[in-house]
Amino acid sequence: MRATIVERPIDAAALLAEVASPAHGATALFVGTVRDVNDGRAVTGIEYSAYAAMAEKEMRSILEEAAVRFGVTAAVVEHRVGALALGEASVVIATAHAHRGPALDANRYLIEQLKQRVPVWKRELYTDGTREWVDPSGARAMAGAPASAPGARPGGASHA
Amino acid sequence: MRATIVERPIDAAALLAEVASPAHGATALFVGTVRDVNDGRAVTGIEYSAYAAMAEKEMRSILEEAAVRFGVTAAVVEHRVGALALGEASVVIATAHAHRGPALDANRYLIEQLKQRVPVWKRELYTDGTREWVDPSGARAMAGAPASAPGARPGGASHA
Amino acid sequence: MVPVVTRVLLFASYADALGTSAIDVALPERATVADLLAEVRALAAAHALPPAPLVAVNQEYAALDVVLREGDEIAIIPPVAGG
Amino acid sequence: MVPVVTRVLLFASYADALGTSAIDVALPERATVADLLAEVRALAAAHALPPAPLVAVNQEYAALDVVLREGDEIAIIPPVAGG
Repeated sequence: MRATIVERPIDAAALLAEVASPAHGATALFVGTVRDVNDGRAVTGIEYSAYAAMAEKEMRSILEEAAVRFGVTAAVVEHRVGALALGEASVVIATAHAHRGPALDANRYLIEQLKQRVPVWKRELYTDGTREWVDPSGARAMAGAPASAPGARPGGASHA
Repeated sequence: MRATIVERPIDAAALLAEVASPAHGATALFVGTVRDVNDGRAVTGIEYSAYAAMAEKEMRSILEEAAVRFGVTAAVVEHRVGALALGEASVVIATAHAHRGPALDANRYLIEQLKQRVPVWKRELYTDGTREWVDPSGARAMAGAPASAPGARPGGASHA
Repeated sequence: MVPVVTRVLLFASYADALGTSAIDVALPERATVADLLAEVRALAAAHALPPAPLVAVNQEYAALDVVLREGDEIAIIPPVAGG
Repeated sequence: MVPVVTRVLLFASYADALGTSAIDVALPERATVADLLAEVRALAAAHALPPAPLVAVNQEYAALDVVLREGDEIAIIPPVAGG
Protein backbone atom coordinates (compact mmCIF):
# COMPACT_ATOMS: atom_id res chain seq x y z
CA MET A 1 0.00 0.00 0.00
CA ARG A 2 1.69 3.20 -1.16
CA ALA A 3 0.46 6.68 -2.07
CA THR A 4 2.86 9.21 -3.51
CA ILE A 5 2.80 12.68 -5.04
CA VAL A 6 5.38 12.68 -7.84
CA GLU A 7 6.89 15.36 -10.07
CA ARG A 8 7.84 13.03 -12.93
CA PRO A 9 5.86 11.00 -15.46
CA ILE A 10 3.97 8.07 -13.95
CA ASP A 11 4.95 4.61 -15.20
CA ALA A 12 1.72 2.60 -15.23
CA ALA A 13 3.55 -0.64 -15.97
CA ALA A 14 5.72 -0.13 -12.90
CA LEU A 15 2.61 0.22 -10.74
CA LEU A 16 1.19 -2.98 -12.21
CA ALA A 17 4.44 -4.72 -11.35
CA GLU A 18 4.38 -3.27 -7.84
CA VAL A 19 1.05 -4.89 -6.96
CA ALA A 20 1.80 -8.18 -8.73
CA SER A 21 1.75 -11.42 -6.74
CA PRO A 22 1.01 -15.08 -7.54
CA ALA A 23 -1.77 -14.80 -4.94
CA HIS A 24 -3.66 -12.35 -7.17
CA GLY A 25 -6.00 -13.36 -9.94
CA ALA A 26 -7.10 -9.83 -10.80
CA THR A 27 -5.48 -6.44 -11.10
CA ALA A 28 -7.35 -3.23 -11.89
CA LEU A 29 -5.66 -0.08 -13.09
CA PHE A 30 -7.07 3.40 -13.47
CA VAL A 31 -5.24 6.08 -15.44
CA GLY A 32 -6.40 9.68 -15.41
CA THR A 33 -5.05 11.71 -18.31
CA VAL A 34 -5.10 15.31 -19.50
CA ARG A 35 -8.00 15.78 -21.89
CA ASP A 36 -8.05 18.19 -24.80
CA VAL A 37 -11.51 19.57 -24.05
CA ASN A 38 -13.18 20.40 -20.73
CA ASP A 39 -16.57 22.03 -20.31
CA GLY A 40 -16.48 22.80 -24.02
CA ARG A 41 -13.19 24.71 -23.89
CA ALA A 42 -10.10 23.61 -25.81
CA VAL A 43 -7.35 22.76 -23.34
CA THR A 44 -3.63 22.78 -24.16
CA GLY A 45 -2.33 21.46 -20.84
CA ILE A 46 -2.91 21.35 -17.10
CA GLU A 47 -0.80 22.55 -14.18
CA TYR A 48 -1.34 20.36 -11.12
CA SER A 49 -0.38 21.43 -7.64
CA ALA A 50 -0.89 19.77 -4.27
CA TYR A 51 -0.59 20.17 -0.55
CA ALA A 52 1.76 17.24 -0.90
CA ALA A 53 2.13 16.07 2.70
CA MET A 54 -1.61 16.18 3.33
CA ALA A 55 -2.40 14.70 -0.08
CA GLU A 56 -0.22 11.68 0.65
CA LYS A 57 -1.71 11.33 4.11
CA GLU A 58 -5.26 11.51 2.74
CA MET A 59 -4.47 9.04 -0.05
CA ARG A 60 -3.05 6.63 2.54
CA SER A 61 -6.26 7.00 4.55
CA ILE A 62 -8.28 6.11 1.46
CA LEU A 63 -6.05 3.10 0.80
CA GLU A 64 -6.60 1.90 4.38
CA GLU A 65 -10.34 2.33 3.95
CA ALA A 66 -10.21 0.28 0.75
CA ALA A 67 -8.25 -2.44 2.52
CA VAL A 68 -10.94 -2.68 5.18
CA ARG A 69 -13.92 -2.38 2.85
CA PHE A 70 -12.77 -4.61 0.02
CA GLY A 71 -9.92 -6.63 1.46
CA VAL A 72 -7.50 -5.54 -1.24
CA THR A 73 -4.08 -6.77 -0.31
CA ALA A 74 -2.07 -4.62 -2.69
CA ALA A 75 -2.80 -1.10 -3.88
CA VAL A 76 -0.70 1.83 -4.99
CA VAL A 77 -1.54 5.38 -6.04
CA GLU A 78 0.66 7.96 -7.71
CA HIS A 79 -0.54 11.48 -8.43
CA ARG A 80 1.65 13.76 -10.49
CA VAL A 81 2.06 17.50 -10.01
CA GLY A 82 3.59 20.10 -12.32
CA ALA A 83 2.87 21.04 -15.92
CA LEU A 84 1.29 18.17 -17.84
CA ALA A 85 0.78 17.98 -21.59
CA LEU A 86 -2.29 16.56 -23.32
CA GLY A 87 -2.53 12.80 -22.90
CA GLU A 88 -0.12 12.64 -19.97
CA ALA A 89 -1.19 10.71 -16.87
CA SER A 90 -2.04 12.79 -13.82
CA VAL A 91 -3.02 9.86 -11.62
CA VAL A 92 -2.59 6.09 -11.74
CA ILE A 93 -4.21 3.68 -9.29
CA ALA A 94 -3.43 -0.04 -9.22
CA THR A 95 -5.33 -2.53 -7.07
CA ALA A 96 -5.02 -6.30 -6.87
CA HIS A 97 -6.82 -9.17 -5.19
CA ALA A 98 -7.33 -12.89 -5.53
CA HIS A 99 -10.67 -12.12 -7.25
CA ARG A 100 -11.83 -9.46 -9.66
CA GLY A 101 -14.73 -8.07 -7.62
CA PRO A 102 -12.65 -6.56 -4.81
CA ALA A 103 -9.91 -5.40 -7.20
CA LEU A 104 -12.45 -3.52 -9.37
CA ASP A 105 -14.51 -2.20 -6.45
CA ALA A 106 -11.45 -0.93 -4.60
CA ASN A 107 -10.08 0.75 -7.72
CA ARG A 108 -13.28 2.70 -8.29
CA TYR A 109 -13.54 3.60 -4.60
CA LEU A 110 -10.01 4.98 -4.65
CA ILE A 111 -10.48 7.27 -7.64
CA GLU A 112 -13.88 8.51 -6.44
CA GLN A 113 -12.61 9.29 -2.96
CA LEU A 114 -9.39 10.79 -4.30
CA LYS A 115 -11.35 13.24 -6.41
CA GLN A 116 -13.50 14.26 -3.47
CA ARG A 117 -10.96 14.51 -0.69
CA VAL A 118 -7.33 14.70 -1.72
CA PRO A 119 -5.91 18.26 -1.76
CA VAL A 120 -4.73 18.46 -5.32
CA TRP A 121 -5.65 21.30 -7.66
CA LYS A 122 -5.44 21.88 -11.37
CA ARG A 123 -5.25 24.95 -13.51
CA GLU A 124 -6.25 24.42 -17.12
CA LEU A 125 -4.45 26.23 -19.91
CA TYR A 126 -6.67 27.14 -22.86
CA THR A 127 -5.93 27.67 -26.51
CA ASP A 128 -6.78 31.36 -26.15
CA GLY A 129 -3.86 31.77 -23.75
CA THR A 130 -5.97 32.08 -20.62
CA ARG A 131 -5.80 29.72 -17.67
CA GLU A 132 -8.21 28.92 -14.89
CA TRP A 133 -8.35 26.87 -11.69
CA VAL A 134 -10.83 24.03 -12.01
CA ASP A 135 -13.57 23.74 -9.40
CA PRO A 136 -15.41 20.43 -9.83
CA SER A 137 -17.80 21.44 -7.04
CA GLY A 138 -19.69 23.51 -9.59
CA ALA A 139 -18.77 27.18 -9.68
CA ARG A 140 -15.46 28.11 -11.20
CA ALA A 141 -12.94 28.65 -8.43
CA MET A 142 -13.03 32.17 -7.00
CA ALA A 143 -16.42 32.86 -8.55
CA GLY A 144 -17.76 34.08 -5.21
CA ALA A 145 -20.07 31.33 -4.06
CA PRO A 146 -18.68 28.98 -1.44
CA ALA A 147 -17.61 25.67 -2.81
CA SER A 148 -18.56 23.85 0.36
CA ALA A 149 -20.93 24.34 3.26
CA PRO A 150 -19.42 25.56 6.54
CA GLY A 151 -17.65 22.79 8.37
CA ALA A 152 -18.41 20.31 5.63
CA ARG A 153 -15.78 17.81 4.69
CA PRO A 154 -15.25 16.73 1.09
CA GLY A 155 -17.03 13.55 0.26
CA GLY A 156 -19.14 13.65 3.38
CA ALA A 157 -17.06 10.85 4.82
CA SER A 158 -16.54 10.76 8.54
CA HIS A 159 -12.83 11.35 8.80
CA ALA A 160 -12.83 13.86 11.65
CA MET B 1 -12.04 -1.72 -30.86
CA ARG B 2 -10.07 -4.95 -31.14
CA ALA B 3 -10.38 -8.41 -29.62
CA THR B 4 -7.68 -10.98 -30.18
CA ILE B 5 -6.73 -14.45 -29.01
CA VAL B 6 -2.93 -14.49 -28.68
CA GLU B 7 -0.35 -17.19 -28.06
CA ARG B 8 2.32 -14.91 -26.61
CA PRO B 9 2.59 -12.85 -23.42
CA ILE B 10 0.22 -9.89 -23.24
CA ASP B 11 1.82 -6.45 -23.00
CA ALA B 12 -0.51 -4.40 -20.80
CA ALA B 13 1.38 -1.18 -21.50
CA ALA B 14 0.88 -1.70 -25.23
CA LEU B 15 -2.86 -2.01 -24.71
CA LEU B 16 -2.88 1.20 -22.68
CA ALA B 17 -1.04 2.91 -25.53
CA GLU B 18 -3.48 1.48 -28.06
CA VAL B 19 -6.52 3.13 -26.47
CA ALA B 20 -4.73 6.41 -25.68
CA SER B 21 -6.09 9.65 -27.11
CA PRO B 22 -6.05 13.31 -26.04
CA ALA B 23 -9.85 13.08 -26.08
CA HIS B 24 -9.77 10.64 -23.16
CA GLY B 25 -9.58 11.67 -19.54
CA ALA B 26 -9.87 8.14 -18.15
CA THR B 27 -8.51 4.73 -19.01
CA ALA B 28 -9.37 1.54 -17.14
CA LEU B 29 -7.35 -1.64 -17.39
CA PHE B 30 -8.17 -5.11 -16.14
CA VAL B 31 -5.52 -7.81 -15.92
CA GLY B 32 -6.45 -11.40 -15.13
CA THR B 33 -3.51 -13.46 -13.92
CA VAL B 34 -2.77 -17.06 -13.00
CA ARG B 35 -3.29 -17.51 -9.27
CA ASP B 36 -1.37 -19.92 -7.08
CA VAL B 37 -4.46 -21.27 -5.30
CA ASN B 38 -7.94 -22.05 -6.60
CA ASP B 39 -10.71 -23.66 -4.59
CA GLY B 40 -8.15 -24.45 -1.93
CA ARG B 41 -5.85 -26.38 -4.25
CA ALA B 42 -2.26 -25.32 -4.93
CA VAL B 43 -1.91 -24.48 -8.62
CA THR B 44 1.38 -24.54 -10.53
CA GLY B 45 0.12 -23.24 -13.86
CA ILE B 46 -2.86 -23.11 -16.22
CA GLU B 47 -3.29 -24.30 -19.80
CA TYR B 48 -5.74 -22.11 -21.69
CA SER B 49 -7.40 -23.16 -24.90
CA ALA B 50 -10.03 -21.48 -27.04
CA TYR B 51 -12.34 -21.88 -29.98
CA ALA B 52 -10.34 -18.98 -31.31
CA ALA B 53 -12.50 -17.79 -34.22
CA MET B 54 -15.68 -17.87 -32.15
CA ALA B 55 -13.93 -16.39 -29.12
CA GLU B 56 -12.78 -13.40 -31.13
CA LYS B 57 -16.23 -13.01 -32.66
CA GLU B 58 -17.91 -13.15 -29.25
CA MET B 59 -15.40 -10.70 -27.75
CA ARG B 60 -16.09 -8.32 -30.62
CA SER B 61 -19.82 -8.62 -29.92
CA ILE B 62 -19.21 -7.72 -26.29
CA LEU B 63 -17.08 -4.75 -27.34
CA GLU B 64 -19.88 -3.53 -29.58
CA GLU B 65 -22.36 -3.90 -26.74
CA ALA B 66 -20.07 -1.88 -24.47
CA ALA B 67 -19.80 0.83 -27.12
CA VAL B 68 -23.58 1.10 -27.27
CA ARG B 69 -24.20 0.85 -23.52
CA PHE B 70 -21.41 3.04 -22.23
CA GLY B 71 -20.26 5.05 -25.22
CA VAL B 72 -16.68 3.90 -24.89
CA THR B 73 -14.78 5.07 -27.90
CA ALA B 74 -11.71 2.91 -27.49
CA ALA B 75 -11.47 -0.60 -26.11
CA VAL B 76 -9.21 -3.57 -26.71
CA VAL B 77 -9.16 -7.11 -25.36
CA GLU B 78 -6.45 -9.72 -25.61
CA HIS B 79 -6.88 -13.24 -24.25
CA ARG B 80 -3.91 -15.54 -24.19
CA VAL B 81 -3.95 -19.29 -24.81
CA GLY B 82 -1.30 -21.92 -24.14
CA ALA B 83 0.62 -22.85 -21.01
CA LEU B 84 0.79 -19.97 -18.54
CA ALA B 85 2.94 -19.80 -15.42
CA LEU B 86 1.86 -18.34 -12.08
CA GLY B 87 1.44 -14.59 -12.24
CA GLU B 88 1.23 -14.44 -16.04
CA ALA B 89 -1.63 -12.49 -17.59
CA SER B 90 -4.35 -14.55 -19.25
CA VAL B 91 -6.52 -11.59 -20.23
CA VAL B 92 -6.07 -7.83 -20.44
CA ILE B 93 -8.90 -5.39 -21.16
CA ALA B 94 -8.33 -1.67 -21.76
CA THR B 95 -11.16 0.84 -22.06
CA ALA B 96 -11.02 4.61 -22.44
CA HIS B 97 -13.46 7.51 -22.45
CA ALA B 98 -13.55 11.24 -21.86
CA HIS B 99 -14.86 10.49 -18.34
CA ARG B 100 -14.11 7.83 -15.77
CA GLY B 101 -17.65 6.50 -15.30
CA PRO B 102 -18.03 4.96 -18.75
CA ALA B 103 -14.41 3.76 -18.86
CA LEU B 104 -14.82 1.91 -15.55
CA ASP B 105 -18.33 0.62 -16.29
CA ALA B 106 -17.34 -0.69 -19.72
CA ASN B 107 -14.25 -2.38 -18.34
CA ARG B 108 -16.24 -4.30 -15.74
CA TYR B 109 -18.93 -5.18 -18.29
CA LEU B 110 -16.32 -6.60 -20.64
CA ILE B 111 -14.67 -8.91 -18.10
CA GLU B 112 -18.00 -10.10 -16.68
CA GLN B 113 -19.42 -10.88 -20.10
CA LEU B 114 -16.16 -12.42 -21.29
CA LYS B 115 -16.21 -14.85 -18.40
CA GLN B 116 -19.80 -15.82 -19.11
CA ARG B 117 -19.81 -16.10 -22.87
CA VAL B 118 -16.43 -16.35 -24.57
CA PRO B 119 -15.43 -19.92 -25.50
CA VAL B 120 -12.14 -20.15 -23.66
CA TRP B 121 -11.26 -22.99 -21.32
CA LYS B 122 -8.62 -23.59 -18.74
CA ARG B 123 -7.04 -26.67 -17.24
CA GLU B 124 -5.32 -26.15 -13.94
CA LEU B 125 -2.13 -28.00 -13.09
CA TYR B 126 -1.79 -28.87 -9.42
CA THR B 127 1.24 -29.43 -7.22
CA ASP B 128 0.33 -33.10 -6.88
CA GLY B 129 0.85 -33.53 -10.63
CA THR B 130 -2.83 -33.83 -11.53
CA ARG B 131 -4.69 -31.45 -13.82
CA GLU B 132 -8.33 -30.61 -14.24
CA TRP B 133 -10.57 -28.56 -16.51
CA VAL B 134 -12.16 -25.69 -14.60
CA ASP B 135 -15.94 -25.35 -14.65
CA PRO B 136 -16.96 -22.03 -13.09
CA SER B 137 -20.62 -23.01 -13.54
CA GLY B 138 -20.29 -25.08 -10.38
CA ALA B 139 -19.59 -28.74 -10.94
CA ARG B 140 -16.14 -29.70 -12.12
CA ALA B 141 -16.20 -30.26 -15.83
CA MET B 142 -17.23 -33.75 -16.82
CA ALA B 143 -18.72 -34.41 -13.39
CA GLY B 144 -21.92 -35.64 -14.99
CA ALA B 145 -24.41 -32.89 -14.23
CA PRO B 146 -25.22 -30.52 -17.08
CA ALA B 147 -23.45 -27.21 -16.86
CA SER B 148 -26.31 -25.36 -18.50
CA ALA B 149 -30.00 -25.84 -19.10
CA PRO B 150 -31.07 -27.02 -22.55
CA GLY B 151 -30.95 -24.26 -25.08
CA ALA B 152 -29.65 -21.75 -22.56
CA ARG B 153 -27.03 -19.30 -23.66
CA PRO B 154 -24.23 -18.24 -21.33
CA GLY B 155 -25.00 -15.05 -19.54
CA GLY B 156 -28.64 -15.15 -20.52
CA ALA B 157 -28.01 -12.45 -23.09
CA SER B 158 -30.10 -12.35 -26.20
CA HIS B 159 -27.57 -13.01 -28.89
CA ALA B 160 -29.48 -15.54 -30.96
CA MET C 1 -33.90 -37.89 -47.49
CA VAL C 2 -30.22 -38.66 -47.72
CA PRO C 3 -28.44 -38.22 -44.39
CA VAL C 4 -25.70 -35.63 -44.51
CA VAL C 5 -22.53 -36.37 -42.61
CA THR C 6 -21.80 -33.34 -40.53
CA ARG C 7 -18.54 -32.59 -38.74
CA VAL C 8 -18.93 -31.38 -35.17
CA LEU C 9 -16.05 -29.63 -33.39
CA LEU C 10 -15.13 -30.54 -29.83
CA PHE C 11 -13.03 -28.57 -27.36
CA ALA C 12 -11.33 -28.80 -24.00
CA SER C 13 -12.94 -31.30 -21.63
CA TYR C 14 -15.29 -32.61 -24.34
CA ALA C 15 -12.42 -33.22 -26.74
CA ASP C 16 -10.53 -34.97 -23.96
CA ALA C 17 -13.54 -37.09 -23.02
CA LEU C 18 -14.19 -38.24 -26.56
CA GLY C 19 -10.51 -38.45 -27.42
CA THR C 20 -10.91 -36.35 -30.54
CA SER C 21 -11.36 -32.74 -31.58
CA ALA C 22 -14.15 -33.52 -34.05
CA ILE C 23 -16.80 -36.15 -34.62
CA ASP C 24 -18.90 -36.92 -37.69
CA VAL C 25 -22.65 -37.21 -37.24
CA ALA C 26 -25.18 -38.32 -39.86
CA LEU C 27 -28.18 -35.98 -39.95
CA PRO C 28 -31.29 -35.77 -42.12
CA GLU C 29 -31.86 -32.58 -44.07
CA ARG C 30 -33.39 -29.73 -42.07
CA ALA C 31 -32.17 -31.29 -38.83
CA THR C 32 -32.14 -28.97 -35.83
CA VAL C 33 -29.64 -28.47 -33.06
CA ALA C 34 -31.85 -30.72 -30.92
CA ASP C 35 -31.65 -33.45 -33.57
CA LEU C 36 -27.89 -33.09 -33.64
CA LEU C 37 -27.65 -33.48 -29.87
CA ALA C 38 -29.85 -36.60 -30.01
CA GLU C 39 -27.47 -38.13 -32.55
CA VAL C 40 -24.44 -37.17 -30.49
CA ARG C 41 -25.95 -38.72 -27.38
CA ALA C 42 -26.37 -41.98 -29.30
CA LEU C 43 -22.61 -42.23 -29.72
CA ALA C 44 -20.87 -44.69 -27.42
CA ALA C 45 -18.45 -42.10 -26.06
CA ALA C 46 -21.12 -39.50 -25.42
CA HIS C 47 -21.86 -40.66 -21.89
CA ALA C 48 -19.07 -38.31 -20.88
CA LEU C 49 -21.00 -35.29 -22.17
CA PRO C 50 -23.73 -33.57 -20.18
CA PRO C 51 -27.29 -34.24 -21.46
CA ALA C 52 -27.68 -30.77 -22.99
CA PRO C 53 -24.40 -29.15 -23.86
CA LEU C 54 -24.27 -25.76 -25.54
CA VAL C 55 -23.99 -25.77 -29.31
CA ALA C 56 -22.56 -23.08 -31.55
CA VAL C 57 -23.51 -22.81 -35.21
CA ASN C 58 -21.25 -20.67 -37.37
CA GLN C 59 -19.48 -19.41 -34.24
CA GLU C 60 -22.64 -18.25 -32.49
CA TYR C 61 -24.54 -19.89 -29.66
CA ALA C 62 -27.59 -21.60 -31.17
CA ALA C 63 -30.96 -22.49 -29.62
CA LEU C 64 -32.27 -26.05 -29.86
CA ASP C 65 -34.70 -25.20 -32.70
CA VAL C 66 -32.13 -23.71 -35.03
CA VAL C 67 -32.15 -25.58 -38.35
CA LEU C 68 -28.77 -26.75 -39.58
CA ARG C 69 -27.67 -26.16 -43.14
CA GLU C 70 -24.99 -27.90 -45.15
CA GLY C 71 -21.67 -26.18 -44.65
CA ASP C 72 -22.54 -24.85 -41.19
CA GLU C 73 -19.63 -24.81 -38.75
CA ILE C 74 -20.96 -26.70 -35.73
CA ALA C 75 -19.32 -27.00 -32.32
CA ILE C 76 -20.27 -28.36 -28.92
CA ILE C 77 -19.17 -25.88 -26.28
CA PRO C 78 -18.07 -26.95 -22.78
CA PRO C 79 -18.73 -24.60 -19.85
CA VAL C 80 -16.54 -21.59 -20.58
CA ALA C 81 -13.80 -20.60 -18.18
CA GLY C 82 -11.97 -17.68 -19.73
CA GLY C 83 -10.49 -14.66 -18.03
CA MET D 1 -4.48 36.24 26.87
CA VAL D 2 -1.57 36.97 24.59
CA PRO D 3 -2.52 36.55 20.93
CA VAL D 4 -0.43 33.94 19.15
CA VAL D 5 0.62 34.68 15.62
CA THR D 6 -0.29 31.64 13.59
CA ARG D 7 0.89 30.87 10.07
CA VAL D 8 -1.84 29.68 7.69
CA LEU D 9 -0.93 27.91 4.45
CA LEU D 10 -2.67 28.83 1.20
CA PHE D 11 -2.78 26.86 -2.03
CA ALA D 12 -3.81 27.09 -5.66
CA SER D 13 -6.57 29.64 -6.32
CA TYR D 14 -6.46 30.95 -2.73
CA ALA D 15 -2.72 31.53 -2.91
CA ASP D 16 -3.22 33.26 -6.24
CA ALA D 17 -6.03 35.42 -4.89
CA LEU D 18 -4.09 36.56 -1.86
CA GLY D 19 -0.79 36.75 -3.72
CA THR D 20 1.00 34.61 -1.16
CA SER D 21 1.31 31.00 -0.09
CA ALA D 22 0.95 31.78 3.62
CA ILE D 23 -0.58 34.45 5.86
CA ASP D 24 -0.02 35.22 9.53
CA VAL D 25 -3.10 35.54 11.74
CA ALA D 26 -3.16 36.66 15.38
CA LEU D 27 -5.35 34.35 17.47
CA PRO D 28 -6.15 34.13 21.17
CA GLU D 29 -5.29 30.93 22.99
CA ARG D 30 -7.79 28.10 22.57
CA ALA D 31 -9.11 29.70 19.38
CA THR D 32 -11.13 27.40 17.15
CA VAL D 33 -11.17 26.89 13.40
CA ALA D 34 -14.23 29.18 13.34
CA ASP D 35 -12.25 31.89 15.13
CA LEU D 36 -9.44 31.48 12.65
CA LEU D 37 -11.81 31.90 9.71
CA ALA D 38 -13.31 35.03 11.28
CA GLU D 39 -9.83 36.54 11.53
CA VAL D 40 -9.00 35.55 7.97
CA ARG D 41 -12.20 37.14 6.69
CA ALA D 42 -11.16 40.40 8.39
CA LEU D 43 -8.10 40.59 6.13
CA ALA D 44 -8.37 43.06 3.27
CA ALA D 45 -7.52 40.45 0.62
CA ALA D 46 -9.94 37.88 1.99
CA HIS D 47 -12.87 39.06 -0.13
CA ALA D 48 -11.50 36.69 -2.75
CA LEU D 49 -12.11 33.67 -0.49
CA PRO D 50 -15.48 32.01 -0.09
CA PRO D 51 -17.24 32.70 3.24
CA ALA D 52 -16.53 29.25 4.66
CA PRO D 53 -13.54 27.57 3.08
CA LEU D 54 -12.34 24.16 4.23
CA VAL D 55 -9.59 24.15 6.82
CA ALA D 56 -7.03 21.45 7.52
CA VAL D 57 -5.25 21.15 10.86
CA ASN D 58 -2.16 19.00 10.92
CA GLN D 59 -2.99 17.73 7.43
CA GLU D 60 -6.51 16.61 8.29
CA TYR D 61 -9.81 18.29 7.49
CA ALA D 62 -11.01 20.01 10.66
CA ALA D 63 -14.52 20.94 11.80
CA LEU D 64 -15.29 24.52 12.88
CA ASP D 65 -15.18 23.68 16.58
CA VAL D 66 -11.71 22.14 16.56
CA VAL D 67 -9.45 23.99 19.01
CA LEU D 68 -6.12 25.11 17.62
CA ARG D 69 -2.90 24.51 19.48
CA GLU D 70 0.45 26.20 19.15
CA GLY D 71 2.53 24.45 16.53
CA ASP D 72 -0.47 23.15 14.59
CA GLU D 73 0.00 23.10 10.84
CA ILE D 74 -3.00 25.02 9.51
CA ALA D 75 -4.10 25.34 5.87
CA ILE D 76 -7.08 26.71 4.02
CA ILE D 77 -8.09 24.23 1.34
CA PRO D 78 -9.63 25.32 -1.98
CA PRO D 79 -12.13 23.01 -3.68
CA VAL D 80 -10.05 19.97 -4.61
CA ALA D 81 -9.67 18.95 -8.24
CA GLY D 82 -7.29 16.01 -8.33
CA GLY D 83 -7.39 13.00 -10.55
